[in-house]
Amino acid sequence: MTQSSTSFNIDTVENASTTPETELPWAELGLKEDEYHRIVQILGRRPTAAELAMYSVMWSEHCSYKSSKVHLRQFGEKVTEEMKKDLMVGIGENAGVTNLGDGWAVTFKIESHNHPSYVEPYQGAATGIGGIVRDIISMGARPVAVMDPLRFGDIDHPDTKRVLPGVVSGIGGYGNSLGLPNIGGEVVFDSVYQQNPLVNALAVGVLKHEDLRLANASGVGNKVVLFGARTGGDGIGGASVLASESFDDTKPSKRPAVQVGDPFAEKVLIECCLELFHSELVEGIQDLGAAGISCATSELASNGEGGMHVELTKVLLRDPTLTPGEILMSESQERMMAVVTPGNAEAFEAVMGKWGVEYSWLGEVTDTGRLIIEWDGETIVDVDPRTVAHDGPVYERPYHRPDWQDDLQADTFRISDAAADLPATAEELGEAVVELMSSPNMTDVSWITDQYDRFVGGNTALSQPDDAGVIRVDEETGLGVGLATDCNGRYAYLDPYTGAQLALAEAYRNVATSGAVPMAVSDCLNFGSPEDPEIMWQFAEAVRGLADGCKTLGIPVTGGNVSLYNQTAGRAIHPTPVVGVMGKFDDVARRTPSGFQRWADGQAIYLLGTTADELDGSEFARLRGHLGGLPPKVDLAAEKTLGEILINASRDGMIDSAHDLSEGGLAAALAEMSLRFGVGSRTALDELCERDGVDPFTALFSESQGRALVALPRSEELRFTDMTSARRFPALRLGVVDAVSGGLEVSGPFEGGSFGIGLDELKEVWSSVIPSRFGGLVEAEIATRQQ
Amino acid sequence: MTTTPTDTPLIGEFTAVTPSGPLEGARIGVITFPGTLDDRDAARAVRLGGGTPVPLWHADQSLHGVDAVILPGGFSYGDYLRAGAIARFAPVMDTVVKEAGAAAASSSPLPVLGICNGFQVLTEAQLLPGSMIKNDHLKFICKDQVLRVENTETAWTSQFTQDELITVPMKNQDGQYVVSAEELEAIEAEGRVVFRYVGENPNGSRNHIAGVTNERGNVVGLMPHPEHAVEAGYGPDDATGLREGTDGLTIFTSVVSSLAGGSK
Amino acid sequence: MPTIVVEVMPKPEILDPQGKAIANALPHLGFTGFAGVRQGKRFELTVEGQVTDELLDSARRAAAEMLSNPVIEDVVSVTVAEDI
Amino acid sequence: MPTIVVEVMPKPEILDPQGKAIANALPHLGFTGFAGVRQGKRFELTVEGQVTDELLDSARRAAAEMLSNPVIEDVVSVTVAEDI
Ligand SMILES: Nc1ncnc2c1ncn2[C@@H]1O[C@H](COP(=O)(O)OP(=O)(O)O)[C@@H](O)[C@H]1O
Ligand SMILES: [Mg+2]
Repeated sequence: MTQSSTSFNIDTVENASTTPETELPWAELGLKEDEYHRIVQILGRRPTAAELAMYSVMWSEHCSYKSSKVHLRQFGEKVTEEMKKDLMVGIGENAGVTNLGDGWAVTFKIESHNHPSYVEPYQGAATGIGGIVRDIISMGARPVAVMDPLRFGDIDHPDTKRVLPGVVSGIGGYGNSLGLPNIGGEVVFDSVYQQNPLVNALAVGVLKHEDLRLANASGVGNKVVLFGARTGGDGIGGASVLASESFDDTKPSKRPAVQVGDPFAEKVLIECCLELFHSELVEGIQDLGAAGISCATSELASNGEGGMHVELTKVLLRDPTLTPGEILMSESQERMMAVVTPGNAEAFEAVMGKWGVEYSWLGEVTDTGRLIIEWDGETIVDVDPRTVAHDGPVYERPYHRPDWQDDLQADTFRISDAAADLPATAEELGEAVVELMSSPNMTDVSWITDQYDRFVGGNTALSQPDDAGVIRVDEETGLGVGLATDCNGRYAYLDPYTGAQLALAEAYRNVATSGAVPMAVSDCLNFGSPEDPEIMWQFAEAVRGLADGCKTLGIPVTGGNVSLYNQTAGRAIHPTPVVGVMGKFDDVARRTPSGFQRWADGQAIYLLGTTADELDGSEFARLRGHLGGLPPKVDLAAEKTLGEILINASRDGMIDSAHDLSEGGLAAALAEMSLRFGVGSRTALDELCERDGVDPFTALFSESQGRALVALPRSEELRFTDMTSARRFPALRLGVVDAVSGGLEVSGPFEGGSFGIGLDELKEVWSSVIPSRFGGLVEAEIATRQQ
Repeated sequence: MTTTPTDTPLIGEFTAVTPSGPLEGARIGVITFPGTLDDRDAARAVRLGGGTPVPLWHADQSLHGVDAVILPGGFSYGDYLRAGAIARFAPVMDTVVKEAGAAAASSSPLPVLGICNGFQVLTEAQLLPGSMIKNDHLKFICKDQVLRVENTETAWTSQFTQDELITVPMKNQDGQYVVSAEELEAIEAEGRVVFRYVGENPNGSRNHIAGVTNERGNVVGLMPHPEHAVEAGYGPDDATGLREGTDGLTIFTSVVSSLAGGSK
Repeated sequence: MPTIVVEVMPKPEILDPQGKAIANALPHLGFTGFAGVRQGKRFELTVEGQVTDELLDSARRAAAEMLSNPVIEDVVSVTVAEDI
Repeated sequence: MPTIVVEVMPKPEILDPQGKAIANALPHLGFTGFAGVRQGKRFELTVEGQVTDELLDSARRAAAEMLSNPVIEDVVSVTVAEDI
């Protein structure tokens, strides 16, 4: 493409030195005055327009973590040597890498694309998948699966009708086209997410140890290449604030308001990168996400020998009117930057040719310690790359516990009006179970997940609705991984420290329930504005809780993402620290499914763990319109023991299904295990109520942690209970699987003695919640959004 | 430039079932277009079926002497324009059309199976009648699908019994099979419907058609994915449990044995 | 039946992956000389009876509010074609 | 840049699920009076320099052979628009 460099008023370094008085639009670019002065101080002169562009995007909250950094350090500090033993790459790189053994490693990470998905649901969600997958590729890994933790406003709010279908088809449209099975996620509805939906995306990849690549530019004289899609005005905003850079008469052309993803380009990029890794053609590699070329050049340079020289006119453009500053800031998708030895350049070009990927050689690695960017031979950037990539501002934002927190915690469910008329008789309890299962947060999400490919790749051993997504890594040995993401924002709102640990505990428990040994954590911290000291307190508490929790469980945080400013008109979302846990299977054939098996008639059902009166923040309380009190207690030692039991039971083939207890408590877990394959059960609450001193209502709906249900053949009962008693872990035989009755029958010390719910009837209400909202009209919406 | 892909799968090797005896001689090509997704899965299925998968590259005209060809699923060229529309112009397709199409000189023309996107490519290339449009509900849908095998004469279905019911995963957005009234009549009259959806029509396809064959019976298109139902633990659910279904494997053992049996 | 034709194109500054893929494929098929391709949509709304001003106005609003996504697309034209 | 516009519509006898869904939704959004909707495609092929007869011919062939599938679609028109 022909590009003219003459239509810009090129602000060179020389020019900057001689025109110190020139005003630059630093405020419009989001920099604070003192930040701008620091840049001037670092450079010893005013920045050029291009330098200002780089610093402004790299020092943004999103790229610099300036509000969160001081807290996130704990993830590194609260790590023991023992926790690090399988960690090949920790926090700081594009994604953490964990050793799986047998020469295999796994990398995974969660990221948010919240605001873009609110503006344009389809493309926002699609490019969210695209971005996280590129992080995974840049570690040298083959991406093998994605997950999508989602949160929307009230299910009946009109805006949810606009946002949800678009987000879901965007995630499907992009992920399906990449050939990545979707193995799980979350769907939560709560009015606090209206106007601030949370679209988080997790990607997981696998690699052989020798394929590991890092983002650094080493080897003086090595060449720097940009490849993939062309650079357009994406992410710069509707109008260019750097318009002052342009002095020709034609108005600067419009810049896109949103980014459109090209999943085909990304799929080709994946295969192309894997071939590069396999043929050992790249020394270092970096994906281009937020802050595009600014980020890639400054990070590669500062992680390597420290110097790089780039000629910016070499960048292939989609929009020839882009100014140098805009090129540096552009967030166009589906691009990568790599460092290649001169000797490999030809082979590199051959791989590009084979896959039909465009590329351009931009410059080379130097030993000057400077990042020099030229425009047609004139120097427009001359900086120490560390000052751009790593020395951004760090804020110790003030924080304090909200004054209302005490009142909130004092307002428990039991003393509230919501507890006035609790179900107590057989009939009332039965109705309450049905009501619970038709809550939007408990309902069948297959209307959503059926839009995602779960088979592609042929290695998916578990996916929704099981507790964890499970992927086989090695086809010969069955070595594999299980992953789950979780967070209950209501718990975190009641107590952010505990809430974060509960998110961790649940994800850990889900992974262990499937039979995998938990190994590593990635998190996506979604919060309101850090400039509000109360929100900042929520953030600080959540991070502290998560870091402490990881230390207790002995699994390190390997990476993650922070999303702040999720608030509108002063109304913030619940603190939502989404936690993803990855665990390992020696052989995924051992994975434990969550549903009662069709052939399991008569198997014994055991409840593991203890039930206390813990309804604050529960799904049942939500149904009654109440939120207050303290979240369930967290006992990570108990979670660990429970995990060991579930993992051993899976490894030794003792149990045939298992499901953890979380939202909705025992009632939900029993119903879900039955709904999976339409296999019923007969259970009795008497012993449980007596042992734990709870009433039948509490037994069914309390959300006490550290619990799971398992079903096992009678021949295994003795071995199993020996194992639980050896660990002094409470295990109670609750009843049996009933594959004949087609119903859920529960008896206990309540009026009427027992209630039964037909599975057909239950399934009907449980599975119609989402389709009844998002049918018809929505299809037309989808129609016009499709190609 | 030689363009046969050299990459070995990074996710382990294909499950090791060493082909033996006469079967191992069945070499089945699996074409990769840019954007193809299920090529590894198809190759694995061939191997599990006892044959030898041979990777074929879209830009290479040569079929490297394979005995049969599979066009796997995916989103070739992003399914942009129309599903399969750009892929059908690939150089390898010229050879496929030559060796498998109506004008193929051989008395036993090349067996070709197009799965999902591969089926769409075959209709775009007019090796098979009709075309595929968006599902009537417009959404991408991934589910376990029951099919009836109605034609057991093709190389790909010879080991099924007539009207056998099988369950294989289905996953697509443009899976609604349409064809002109006259052609539909001909297809039905000549018994060229190979697979039919059982139960509720999942996408609005004419006459519930899930798979068809050409007049000579060597080219078969199938919308659902048999290659995702070849290994217990990773397939569709069946009566024995979660993901245990392997009904799709018979497609691959069929072709391997009909090649070995000298029907080619 | 009289028909109102609505034409919608991706905004010029927005990436059009479909157009790009087509543009890349054309030369391979021997169609050279095209600098770029963009793909949009064409809707035909049929009308029973006559196309009144009111109906045309309604079509214009439908084009802006439903048939196009204003964030990434422009309505190129809304015209009446008597005899399609 | 001069542009060649190619318009493609689904054949009348072929079901058009997208058009149908839109037609069903229109009245719910208050757009009444439309008997049916069909959704097709519009391509803009830009040309550097002039649109020669040769190029227009090439566009016509591309429209027939690639931009449309004759089994399900008709090429409605191939026209030159000088100033898009
Ligand atoms: N957006 C989604 N995408 C894919 N899978 C999902 C999504 N939301 C929920 N799931 C899956 O549905 C199942 C139930 O979800 P959830 O109730 O949140 O599980 P749990 O309580 O065990 O964490 C899980 O398998 C989960 O992975
Ligand atoms: Mg769970």
